[in-house]
Amino acid sequence: MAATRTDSRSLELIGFALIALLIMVVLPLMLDIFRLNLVGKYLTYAFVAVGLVLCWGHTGILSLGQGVFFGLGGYCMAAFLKLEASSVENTRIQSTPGIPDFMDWNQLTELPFFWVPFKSLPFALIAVVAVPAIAAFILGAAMFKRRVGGVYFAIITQALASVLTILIIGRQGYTGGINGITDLRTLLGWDIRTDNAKYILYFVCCFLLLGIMLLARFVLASKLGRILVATRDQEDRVRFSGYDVANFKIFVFCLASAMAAIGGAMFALQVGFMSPSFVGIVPSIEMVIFCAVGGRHSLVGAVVGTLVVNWGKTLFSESFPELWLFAMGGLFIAVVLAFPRGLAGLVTDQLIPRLPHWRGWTHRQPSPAPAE
Amino acid sequence: MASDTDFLLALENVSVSFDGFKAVNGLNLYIDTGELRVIIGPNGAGKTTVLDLICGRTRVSEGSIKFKNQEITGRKEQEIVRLGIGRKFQTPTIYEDLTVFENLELSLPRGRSVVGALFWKRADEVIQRVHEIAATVFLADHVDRLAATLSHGQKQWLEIGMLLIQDPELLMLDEPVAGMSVSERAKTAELLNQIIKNRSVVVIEHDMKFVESIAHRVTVLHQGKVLAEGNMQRVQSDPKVKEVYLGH
Amino acid sequence: MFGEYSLGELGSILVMQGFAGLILFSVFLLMALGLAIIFGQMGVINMAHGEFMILGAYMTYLCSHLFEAYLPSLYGGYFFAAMIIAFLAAGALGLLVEWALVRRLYARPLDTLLATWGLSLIMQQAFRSTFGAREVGVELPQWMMGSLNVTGSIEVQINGLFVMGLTLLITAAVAVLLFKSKWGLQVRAVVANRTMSGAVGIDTRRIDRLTFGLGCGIAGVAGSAFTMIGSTGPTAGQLYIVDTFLVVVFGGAQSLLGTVASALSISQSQSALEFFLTGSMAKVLTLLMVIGLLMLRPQGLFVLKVRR
Amino acid sequence: MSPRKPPFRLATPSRRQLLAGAAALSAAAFLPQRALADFPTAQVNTTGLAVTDADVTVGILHSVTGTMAISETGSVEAEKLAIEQINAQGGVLGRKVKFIQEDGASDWPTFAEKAKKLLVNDKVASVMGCWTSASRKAVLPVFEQYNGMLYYPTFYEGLEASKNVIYTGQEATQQIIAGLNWVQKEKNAKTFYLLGSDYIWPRTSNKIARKHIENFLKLKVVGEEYFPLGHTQFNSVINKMKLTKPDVIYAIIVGGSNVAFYKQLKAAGVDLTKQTLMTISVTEDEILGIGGENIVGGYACMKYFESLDNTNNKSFVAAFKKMWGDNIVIGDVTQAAYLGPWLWKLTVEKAGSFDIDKVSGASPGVEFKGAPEGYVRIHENHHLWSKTRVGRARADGQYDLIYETADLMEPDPFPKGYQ
Repeated sequence: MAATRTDSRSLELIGFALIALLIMVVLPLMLDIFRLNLVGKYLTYAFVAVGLVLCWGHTGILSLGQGVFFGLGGYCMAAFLKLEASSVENTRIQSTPGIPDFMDWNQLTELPFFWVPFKSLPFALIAVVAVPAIAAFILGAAMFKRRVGGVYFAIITQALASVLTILIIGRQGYTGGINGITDLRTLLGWDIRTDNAKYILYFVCCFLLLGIMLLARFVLASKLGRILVATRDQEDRVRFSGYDVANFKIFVFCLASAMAAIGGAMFALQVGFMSPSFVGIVPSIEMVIFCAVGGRHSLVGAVVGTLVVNWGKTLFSESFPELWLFAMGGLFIAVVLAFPRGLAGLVTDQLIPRLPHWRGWTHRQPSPAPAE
Repeated sequence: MASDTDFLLALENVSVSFDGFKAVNGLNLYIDTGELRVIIGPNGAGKTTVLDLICGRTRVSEGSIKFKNQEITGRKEQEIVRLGIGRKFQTPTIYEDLTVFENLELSLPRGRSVVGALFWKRADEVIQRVHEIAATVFLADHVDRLAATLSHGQKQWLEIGMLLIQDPELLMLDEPVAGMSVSERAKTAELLNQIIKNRSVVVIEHDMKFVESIAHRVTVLHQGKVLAEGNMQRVQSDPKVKEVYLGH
Repeated sequence: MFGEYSLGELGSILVMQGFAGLILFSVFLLMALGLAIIFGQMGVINMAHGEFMILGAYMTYLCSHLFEAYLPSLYGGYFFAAMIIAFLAAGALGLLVEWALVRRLYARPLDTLLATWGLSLIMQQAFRSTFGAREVGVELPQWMMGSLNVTGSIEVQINGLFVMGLTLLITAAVAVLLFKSKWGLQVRAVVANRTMSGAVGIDTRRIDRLTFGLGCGIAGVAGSAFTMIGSTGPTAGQLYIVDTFLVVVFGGAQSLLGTVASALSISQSQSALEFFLTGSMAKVLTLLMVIGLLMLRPQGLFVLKVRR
Repeated sequence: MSPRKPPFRLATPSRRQLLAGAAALSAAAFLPQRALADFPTAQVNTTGLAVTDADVTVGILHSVTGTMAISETGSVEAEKLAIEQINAQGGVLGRKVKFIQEDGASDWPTFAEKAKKLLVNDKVASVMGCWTSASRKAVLPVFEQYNGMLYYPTFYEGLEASKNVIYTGQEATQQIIAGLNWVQKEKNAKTFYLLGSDYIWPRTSNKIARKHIENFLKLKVVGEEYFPLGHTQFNSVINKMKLTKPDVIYAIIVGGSNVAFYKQLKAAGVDLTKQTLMTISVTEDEILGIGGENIVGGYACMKYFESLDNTNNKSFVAAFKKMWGDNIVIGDVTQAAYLGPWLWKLTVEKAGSFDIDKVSGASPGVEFKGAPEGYVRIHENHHLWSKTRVGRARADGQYDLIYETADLMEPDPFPKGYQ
């Protein structure tokens, strides 16, 4: 390992600053609002990828069902926006005015009880984080206390993604079904569809993402972060050091899920709808791909990976749609086989050691010496 | 069932079976405070399984294990650790992606809850304690190295250090000198003799020379049962032991 | 619910429903068998399993056209040739994939899962580029269609019987291979202790490769058989993955019997639920039940207790 | 599959395509030819659309990749054919029609993005596109916000009418009611078993069917059941149907499930030449995957079959196969997609302008006499008046026309009494 940990810490700071510069300054200056809105959408996936860095990269828990939490967050947000868009005058033509259009089509004559609280924005915002976190807690507690892990955990989360998709599609009177919750318009009277609003939402999304990265950074830099790494490498030893490993896993899984959920909520705000196609197996695995490509150990890498893969997807599908799946599959295999540390690993392991000045540029800080 | 006991650790009538095979069969074992006990026995005698049973990694099928006269069967590993039992594994089990300092810091018996770990502060006394222990296990000059870069012997020492910093009343070591060079063995023996002063230690070992250099009492296991017990000399002269273990 | 039907009608429906459950069981087992072998050997899930099945299905499609064009007189028997070709094609690809991909990842089972997902994307697009995006219709010989009249009101599907027979045959063959052949002995040795097996002269790499190839080959046969009951298209493999993975994981690694029992219990509960609920709810309930049970028995239902 | 297309292509017809265009010329020769000079650009394009003196740009927005590519390919082909033919006739208001094709990639936000790109960046004069309801729902707010025209080809559940969309396929009541009336009369049906994939279109359609069966025909529904998309095991429901013995199985199953359903039905000994089965989800395209031998005898109720015997259709089928190959079959949606560019052209020429508002306003009443399905006309609610037909599946994958309504069915996307 060429770079020491202190090197990689200062590297991470530099990377963090570069990312902030890129998404807050460079991209808004370079791109028109249409493309920028696209970037905003990609960044919502980066929330999931950052969460995956925590729970997969550092703790070794591979969840193939992060779409579930992304979706729950997105649906909570969309529920509020949809209720606001379904005011009585907007929905005069319905047989029951004042309820969302899809409920009317499904012969619901009043708002289901679990929709009612979503009329309140504070409730909706809390629910965005709380609902997925509670779901993750229940799942995590059941699994990690019983020491389910590895492939088993991956497959079970995948099956859950499948269950939730079937439920959302099947209970369309309550969920909007396969079409999802569409035509979201305003947030407390503020039209979220205008270019202006899209700019503002984009920056809100950036701020939140950077905030979440800082939070993740804080967690990873704390002793808890080291316990997570320790758990990944030697779970038994952590247990024999007196830690309740399951609690730490539950914590990080809930945290990652809450992050995914915030991403989902920002997605609903920026894209203007939410549908089950972001809940299922395929999007869940794609989000793992973003994280893997960027580097599963690196927060900055995860964001870059998300941007690169999505940018590639847009580019490829515009120019060579036939080749897209080949490229995506090939990229994925290449990353797993040749660069398991992803783009971030390429930078720290390959690029940096070759820069002649690097070693003089940062100096290793020794860990604290004992006070005499 | 089991009676009250003055022993630090008491295993009474302990059995465990894996799919019909009795790996440990009606075992009785008593460890005194301050005692260093070496468990020897041929491969498959159930040595490691005994340690697994004590520290809760494997559930006993029947029998009782008491630590400080407190039943510990059925408790979780981390609870047993918190009662004061430390365990070293056969192969060095350390956190390779962390530095020596961090390895030791994590093993310090404080900030073990999620919240405690999240808001953990490296107080001066923590730093001091870590350096102290690092010096004890001959790693004073290596605290900032990634554990992965240590030699095999150093890794074994680090793991012992990680146990020491927990300050357990009972320390269980599974082949602590496996894979060590001659000089490392000598140092390890010295280390063990030093750290057993204020605690009880159970060691599993194959290396007879090493055993002789440290042992107070030796227990010989065979087919999940105690075959012989006593000081090294007595055990070595026991014909039963010679037959199953030392004889060839 | 059933008050208006005569006892005789209900009885024959019960028999047919039991038979439907058995067919479902055979289908699940056939789907899962190849995957289970690989999972047992390497502890990893091959995410491209569904695509290997579809490869087998496309081979069957090609075969039916070849026979139609060149050997019309033997058309009735083309299906047998197709299954052999499907086995060989999927198996050969499996060997190749093991050599190029999987063997480099044995130390990282979760990464194998991801790499094989990448493989599944590539295979899907390859199918699309080769055979077109639309589903292809695989025509079956006449004798395989329709059903047998057991009594006046009880009918059993011929292709259902065929799938059951095939499943029985393949399961038996796998069991014989595993427990009677030298290869099986070596496989079991490698599963039990990889390092030691290597030390005593077993070529573990060869065993891995053969196992992976065999697993993929069986997937190919399964895919071939499923042209009788399902669709053949570039993305059809995805239809099977959740069910297949759950059967295997539910059964637990390292246990052929576990896979059989798991396929049996999942198929029977789904089949029974389907009869009383709608298809959608039956599916959801079955999945949730399996997930719930897995939490109670984390290492799968049928795993022996061993020293870790 | 055709080789990859550059995203931006000037539609210069090849010789082969010219021939195809010529075939359509005869069919559409009666349409009035308008000269460029009569319509200066400044006058016909007041809102800054991509219209020049020489050409006008439209968008094609379908999935070329992903799971929906299977279904949407035919629509893309039909739309390209229609554009070639329109150009061969001299274009629209004397301008050549160019198209920009975007891939929705079977992903609904991608559809919304690409729709926005077509409208905002490319300023296309209209878009032919979408296939699933979900993709249409995703792009609808975009078309309404940026004021574009969408020509949507798929038969769908209704419950929608937008000034920015022309629905060239049938909505649910058009497809369902005539078929049920026919089956009651011709097959003397008394009991029905309703099946569907579990999402909005089958559920809404079955709801309409149930209301019609129970409230208007006064007959009985003996079972109704839904399966997750992609479900492949139907033996249980087949047993239930054997128990309840419905006169008519009414099936709205889609995608890969379809194939499994019909194969298992046949294997279970349900002979569709004896057991009446009616579907509204199986076009000739789907039969390719199911296999004609598995569905022979089943009835489909929709507005178009490739086998329709009229001159419009014969030249359309010939031109289509010339352009895209003899092996291709043409289903209901493909034909409806073909109507899109033509209806747009006719509407623009009626309005004398490319402006979206004028096109939208001029749409009601536009009639297309050259439609392969016969005559169609745009209703006030932007759906099409069209005939409904019942076909019986043949073993070769085509349908025999059994019945067609005497009059055009009125589109009724918000049917009273059916909700």
